[in-house]
Amino acid sequence: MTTERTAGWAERAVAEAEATAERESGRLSPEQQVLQRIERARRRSPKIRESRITLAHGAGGKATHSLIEGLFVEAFRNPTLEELDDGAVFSVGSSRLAFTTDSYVVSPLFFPGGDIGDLAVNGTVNDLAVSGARPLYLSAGFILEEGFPIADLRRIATSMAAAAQRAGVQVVTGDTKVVQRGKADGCYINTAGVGVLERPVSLGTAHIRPGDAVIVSGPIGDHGVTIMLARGELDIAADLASDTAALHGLVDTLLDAAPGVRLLRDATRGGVATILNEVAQAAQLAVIVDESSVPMRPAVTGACELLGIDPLYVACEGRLVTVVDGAQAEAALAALRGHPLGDGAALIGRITADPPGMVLLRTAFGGTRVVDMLVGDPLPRIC
Amino acid sequence: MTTERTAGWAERAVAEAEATAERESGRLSPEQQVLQRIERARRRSPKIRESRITLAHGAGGKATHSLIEGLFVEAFRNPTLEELDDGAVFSVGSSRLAFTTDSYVVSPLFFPGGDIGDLAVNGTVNDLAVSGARPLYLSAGFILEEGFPIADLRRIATSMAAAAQRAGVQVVTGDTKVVQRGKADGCYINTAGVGVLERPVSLGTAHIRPGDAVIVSGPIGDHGVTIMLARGELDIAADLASDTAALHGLVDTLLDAAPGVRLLRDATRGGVATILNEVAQAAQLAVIVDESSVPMRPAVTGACELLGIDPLYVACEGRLVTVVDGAQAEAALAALRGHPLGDGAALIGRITADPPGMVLLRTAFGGTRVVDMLVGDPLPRIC
Amino acid sequence: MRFVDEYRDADKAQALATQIAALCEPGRQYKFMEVCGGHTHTIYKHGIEDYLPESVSLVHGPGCPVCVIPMGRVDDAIAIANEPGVIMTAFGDMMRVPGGNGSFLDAKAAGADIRMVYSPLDALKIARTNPDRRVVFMAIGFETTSPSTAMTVLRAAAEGIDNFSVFCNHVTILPAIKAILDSPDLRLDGFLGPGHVSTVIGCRPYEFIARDYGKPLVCAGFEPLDLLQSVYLLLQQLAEGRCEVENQYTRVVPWDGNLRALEAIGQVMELRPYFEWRGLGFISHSALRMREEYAAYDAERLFDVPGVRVADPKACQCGEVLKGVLKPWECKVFGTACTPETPIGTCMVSSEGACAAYYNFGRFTRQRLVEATRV
Amino acid sequence: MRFVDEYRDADKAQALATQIAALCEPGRQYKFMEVCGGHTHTIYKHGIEDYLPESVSLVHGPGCPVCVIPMGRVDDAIAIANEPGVIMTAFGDMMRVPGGNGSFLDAKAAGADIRMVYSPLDALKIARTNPDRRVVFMAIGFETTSPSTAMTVLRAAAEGIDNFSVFCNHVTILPAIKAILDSPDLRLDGFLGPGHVSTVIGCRPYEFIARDYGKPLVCAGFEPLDLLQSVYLLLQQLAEGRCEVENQYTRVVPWDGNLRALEAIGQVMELRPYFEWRGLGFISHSALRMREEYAAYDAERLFDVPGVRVADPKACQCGEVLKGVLKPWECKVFGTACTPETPIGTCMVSSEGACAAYYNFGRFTRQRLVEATRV
Amino acid sequence: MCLGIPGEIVEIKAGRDDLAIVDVVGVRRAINIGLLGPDQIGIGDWVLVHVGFAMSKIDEAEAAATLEMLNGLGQAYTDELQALAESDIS
Amino acid sequence: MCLGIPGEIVEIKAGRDDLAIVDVVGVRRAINIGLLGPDQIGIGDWVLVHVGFAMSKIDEAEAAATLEMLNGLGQAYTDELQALAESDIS
Ligand code: SF4
Ligand code: SF4
Ligand SMILES: [Mg+2]
Ligand SMILES: [Mg+2]
Ligand SMILES: [Mg+2]
Ligand SMILES: [Mg+2]
Ligand SMILES: [Mg+2]
Ligand SMILES: [Mg+2]
Ligand SMILES: [Mg+2]
Ligand SMILES: [Mg+2]
Ligand SMILES: [Mg+2]
Ligand SMILES: [Mg+2]
Repeated sequence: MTTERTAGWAERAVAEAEATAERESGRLSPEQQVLQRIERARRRSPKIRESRITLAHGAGGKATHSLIEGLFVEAFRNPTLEELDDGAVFSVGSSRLAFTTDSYVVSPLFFPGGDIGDLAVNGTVNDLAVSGARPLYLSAGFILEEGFPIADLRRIATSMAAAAQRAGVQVVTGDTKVVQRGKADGCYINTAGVGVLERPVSLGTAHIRPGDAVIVSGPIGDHGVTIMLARGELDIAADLASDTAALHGLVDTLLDAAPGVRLLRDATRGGVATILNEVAQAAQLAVIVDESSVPMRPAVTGACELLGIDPLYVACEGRLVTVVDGAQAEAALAALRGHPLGDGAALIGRITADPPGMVLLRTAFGGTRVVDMLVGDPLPRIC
Repeated sequence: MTTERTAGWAERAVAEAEATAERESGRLSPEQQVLQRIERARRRSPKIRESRITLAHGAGGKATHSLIEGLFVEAFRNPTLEELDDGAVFSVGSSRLAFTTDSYVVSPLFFPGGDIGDLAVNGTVNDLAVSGARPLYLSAGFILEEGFPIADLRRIATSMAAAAQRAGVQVVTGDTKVVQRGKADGCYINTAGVGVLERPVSLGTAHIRPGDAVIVSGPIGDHGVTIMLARGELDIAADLASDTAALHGLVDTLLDAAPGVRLLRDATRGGVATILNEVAQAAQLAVIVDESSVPMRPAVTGACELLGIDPLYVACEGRLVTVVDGAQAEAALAALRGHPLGDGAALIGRITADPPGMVLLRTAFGGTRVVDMLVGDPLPRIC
Repeated sequence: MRFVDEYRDADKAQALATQIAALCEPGRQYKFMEVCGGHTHTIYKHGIEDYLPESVSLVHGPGCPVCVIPMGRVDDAIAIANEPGVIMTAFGDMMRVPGGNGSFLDAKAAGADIRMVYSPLDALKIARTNPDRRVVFMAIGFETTSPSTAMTVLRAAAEGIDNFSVFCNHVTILPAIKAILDSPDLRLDGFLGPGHVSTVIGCRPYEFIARDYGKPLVCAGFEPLDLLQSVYLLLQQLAEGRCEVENQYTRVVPWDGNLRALEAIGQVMELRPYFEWRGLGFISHSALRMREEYAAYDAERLFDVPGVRVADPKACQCGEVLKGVLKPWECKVFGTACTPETPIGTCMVSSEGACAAYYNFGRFTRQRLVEATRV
Repeated sequence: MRFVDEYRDADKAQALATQIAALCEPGRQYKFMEVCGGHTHTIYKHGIEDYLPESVSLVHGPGCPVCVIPMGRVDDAIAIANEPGVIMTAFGDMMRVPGGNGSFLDAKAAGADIRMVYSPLDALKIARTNPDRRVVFMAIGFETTSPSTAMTVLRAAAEGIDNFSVFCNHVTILPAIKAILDSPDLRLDGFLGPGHVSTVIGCRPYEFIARDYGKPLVCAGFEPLDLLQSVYLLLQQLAEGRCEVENQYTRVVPWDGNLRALEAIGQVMELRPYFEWRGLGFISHSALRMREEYAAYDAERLFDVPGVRVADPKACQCGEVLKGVLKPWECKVFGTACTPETPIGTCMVSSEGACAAYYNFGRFTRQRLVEATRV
Repeated sequence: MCLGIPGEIVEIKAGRDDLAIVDVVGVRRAINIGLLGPDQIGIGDWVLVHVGFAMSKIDEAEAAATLEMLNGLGQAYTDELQALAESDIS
Repeated sequence: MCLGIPGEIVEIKAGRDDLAIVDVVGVRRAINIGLLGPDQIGIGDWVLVHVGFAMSKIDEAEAAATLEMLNGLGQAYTDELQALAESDIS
């Protein structure tokens, strides 16, 4: 029996890095050299190293991005898709439309503050809203597990219908599949949504400038922590409820008050930190966040401390992150705070030029640190 | 120990039927009385008797219809949805759009003639095409099981991309979720599609008239039988391949040649028989089918005989069923036969006034019989 | 398909129909029972009755193996399926058969591991590949099917597979025919004999029907021309004043049956003293159980089953339908409480059941059907 | 949060920073090692270094319990997880730790049943509710964690749960500190002692560091002010020419530790003669194994494990980083071959590892970070 | 249920004289031929297949005879039609 | 990993003197207090929680003393600032 061997994957990673290493300029400081090396590694087209899908591929962090960019975008390549925005925007006739989809696989299906049904409506409505569209129509695709209680399905459909009515959208087409027991987890729902862009706003990371303000519409992490606790496996209880809500009305209010909105996102899987990293990397600007300004409920803080989780990466399902012309930050904040879904809004950061592509945090303690893309999977199936 | 009891559900069913029984008119013949009773029972709003989802709810037959009408339509009620067409049609600005969704849970994922990827593209393209729309954009929602080989996922994405290119559509937005091992079956895909209605045609069961012709675009059942055999559980082999194909080009050809097209359907889950029953019931007309005219490959016949399955209920994924003004039947047939995807087209039946709501078959043997909606689940997960 | 298509020829059918009509005595009504559910299915699937004159009617017999399973036995099977570690296997036809508390499909939805198989050998294969599970085969069927079950048990024994067992519900056709013949309100002119059962038992066992009850029997094949020809042969006997057992299905049925098959059954199974038939009640010596020697393969011995009889609802008139006293649609609950979706009586259970076949494929008078389809 | 927020006050930090600067001898460089990975995490998470003068640098020690697990032990654990019927349980931190052939996450994706738990008691609960499975707890951690494992084993024994076992990878901190102190190329001015380990072992065991190696040690808490104050206390000792073990974390750490916890460890576990630490190699008497008396709960005895050592790649310079000889970014593969996504060296494995903490939270010079965030 | 389908024996499994492959218009499946006896059956023979077992060998002569009888009945019918037609003409 | 969080004991489980409920700003979980001894701990006490076990009782006097020392250092700093400011004015 061999009693010692090497790890093939590690040897290959080293060899590969050496092979692709570029000569470093001698005039750079050691720090600059390292940063340059890291930048080069980060710029490399995303590579999927794993041979199998792991839970990390669904967590919204680096693995998800690698999968999307290295596999799906690679296969489907087209300019609309490559935007990788929350919704695709295109013109049909004289109208500009937004189109988006999400599947919902949350466990448990029912949780404080909502269920998979309203989540499935609100989530897709929100992706349309943050595309600047007025949400119009939804599709609903159900994948049901043999044995799923019909009473639960009725409850889910009822709450979808209520959420649709609140959001002013109609579920106009659908599909139902049943899979054998043990091939799903009760009920999965896909919704796709179509909306129409009626405002003249141009949203997108391309519009972001140094000096812009970063605003979040309310306390973060409620949804993710609620789901985590609702699973019961951690034996932790707290008085928390999901923040799931349709944000199109809040978006309307915001756009009325602050036409200088550069970008809208709903902070779902991957949380606020993931969105800010996407922003920084797409815009090649820095996002500087002030930790003490980030609104958070004490129970979210407590649960995250207990579990060693960073709340910046925890999902919300009813929180807007927006980048606004710095001059309109106050107007934007005031507008958000005047809306029931935005009364906890806060300015949490600013856009600066340097260091490009990075999110930095001014900690509540008065220190500074980097906030990078999430590696791994902090939370199981929260949407 | 009790050694005899009654079946509660059966006693209840009898009591319920008695309670809702209407007085029969004394002037009717015994046959008419029975038919009247049956009609009344059929007209009753669909009731879901089961307390749990069974595979029959996903089979496309009566249970599926009860679930859709008794639960989903009930919850989401709106005129567009209530059409229950393959795609929802609505106007945005000056354009008329079609919007549709389907989830694909086929097992196995790869099968002769295709895989879940091209199925997911073709199926949704077809639902747009049979709505009379030019398919434009697709969304793609993946639900992946932890452990799914990335090589398989790449293969699926590649064949989706190829199918999209063939169909002239773009996948512009997507979503990826990963569920724990044992909570899916490798890979489920939802696609939703948006298309634009550019032709002045009005399609729908409301346009169907006695004397119209019923045409199918090629041999039926190839897909369903291929999948059934590909599962390997039946130990049956045959030289068959799925008929999966995008039908929008064929639809174009048909509409050019025969503007008197009343209705288009793609014969998927539930097969040709299900579509014809939907037509008969919605139009309250009869469909009279000539069994010997229904095109079918010998191996499909053989497999169905061996397994005791009626091929009229077996799914296709690349076959059109169309109802055409009888006067244009020959033109429609000629046009379909001139297209590579329609070279096996055949006129299989006619619309008549009586008996309303029924599909009748003139058997190859020269007899007659009713072809009703499917009860139960003949085939496991074919799309 | 060879040996199939030749027997589905519409021209020959038309010719036969003329001959049949010619054989009918004017003013006389003829009632023939097709014993086998497979025949019932063929009759409706092909619309055979369209070729028969008004004066000839077919009565659908008790030979649907799925229909005759009493609800209590379904409950017993589900109780076994719910035991830890059990994989229940069954033919697809069994899945929707209701018991006192739902069907296999419902039990599966509620968590039992129940799998469809095409052959009992497939069930054995599942046992072979799941050594840590207990695999039970829900055996149903007449003499056509019981040899396959017996052969599978013998194979399991030969291979030493010890996690396979059979929940035996095999029935024998003759006692059921006899029960019908003994019914006081019966009026039949002859029988279409079950062709596939006869591949095993041959034609000789039917002789008592002609001899003791004075009813002719023609052992009939399953293609539509087979059935028409068999009707022709019955009418011919009646016209000629004969009363015999004849074999129309000679290409498949040997007069003496299949000895090997009978031996296999006899080796593994033995007659039960009595068994309940849904719709017909208890019939003596009408079913098979596993022999003591194969106790290790007998699910009835290996598992505790509730064994509670479930009575059919009072409204159910299956018994009368099975004996040919009532037509399916004459039953009060036909098409209302009792439909193929929610079959409350046995004849509505499978498409081989008289009521289900009539509901699915028939439902209209022949005349109306023929007129409607004459486009 | 009480006992938390008070120790995160920026104003007090500013005050401490001034005092710290005042204590530094002009021109002198100070290097202190925080032994514990939790400290490393706190330092970066809060940006504590922003309050330290250029002349004070912190060296990140070997106290990340996840990072020190050698790849071969991960392979062994995966081999156990792949045994039929096994449920492997582990803290979330373990899931991404690479072995010679991938991590727990990869093994899980490939079919192993591996579940995250918050506490070893949760693993025991899984064993209780899955009596037909064999539940193994992947035990890792220093003296902070080993009492919990020991208590869980004692509870399993008390309850007679026989399908629970522990794959013991507990390590002890002192031999690792000693190994670092014995390294010839080391240059350290003092230690920030591991506060939570000390709740169990107390402060007395550190005395040899001051006595035999002449390095002061301050047992430090985990809030940022705790760490700043501990640095202040170390600098004060140096300024005053003292060399002692001091306890900054008095609200939590009793000088004599937790006797009950030490007893629990001693009852269930015993020292191994040697154990491999990733990045540091084999260290004598540096880890625990299950005692013979608890063999029934010892996964290492219950399962056959490959026991193959997996060597770190040659390029890996973790040893130097752990001893404070190199800064993380001075390693040739830092940020290229070795990233938190694909950690080829131990210090990149968990966010408590020196390289990962630096990569995730640091990466820029303090000065650049501070300037950039001064919006 | 008592469904029986005619199929042609196209292969007998080596070393397992109770296993054969049947072909039904191009559809193939392994079946058990143990109920027929190993010598009774060969490649090219047609059998009736039920739940994976060959129940009976199809007797081609008998099949032909049945068809002939049907043809005969058909002939009688044709003759009659002819007679009718002729009588019509006459 | 060595993560330890202060929590307040809000309940001790009846009949299981090694089980207690801690509260961390409104978040509750059952923990094992067997490492501390049954008499040492009561409702209202604060403990350090690690992997579901209370590792140590938090000593409020010591906590106060530490804070006082920190305040003292802060005071020294404020004094210094003050001194600086005063020296400026003068
Ligand atoms: S309708 Fe139902 S209850 Fe009545 S005879 Fe037919 S099967 Fe029996
Ligand atoms: S970069 Fe990687 S290999 Fe190099 S010292 Fe850090 S962890 Fe070790
Ligand atoms: Mg979004
Ligand atoms: Mg989306
Ligand atoms: Mg979304
Ligand atoms: Mg659909
Ligand atoms: Mg989402
Ligand atoms: Mg369709
Ligand atoms: Mg659709
Ligand atoms: Mg479709
Ligand atoms: Mg998404
Ligand atoms: Mg489909």
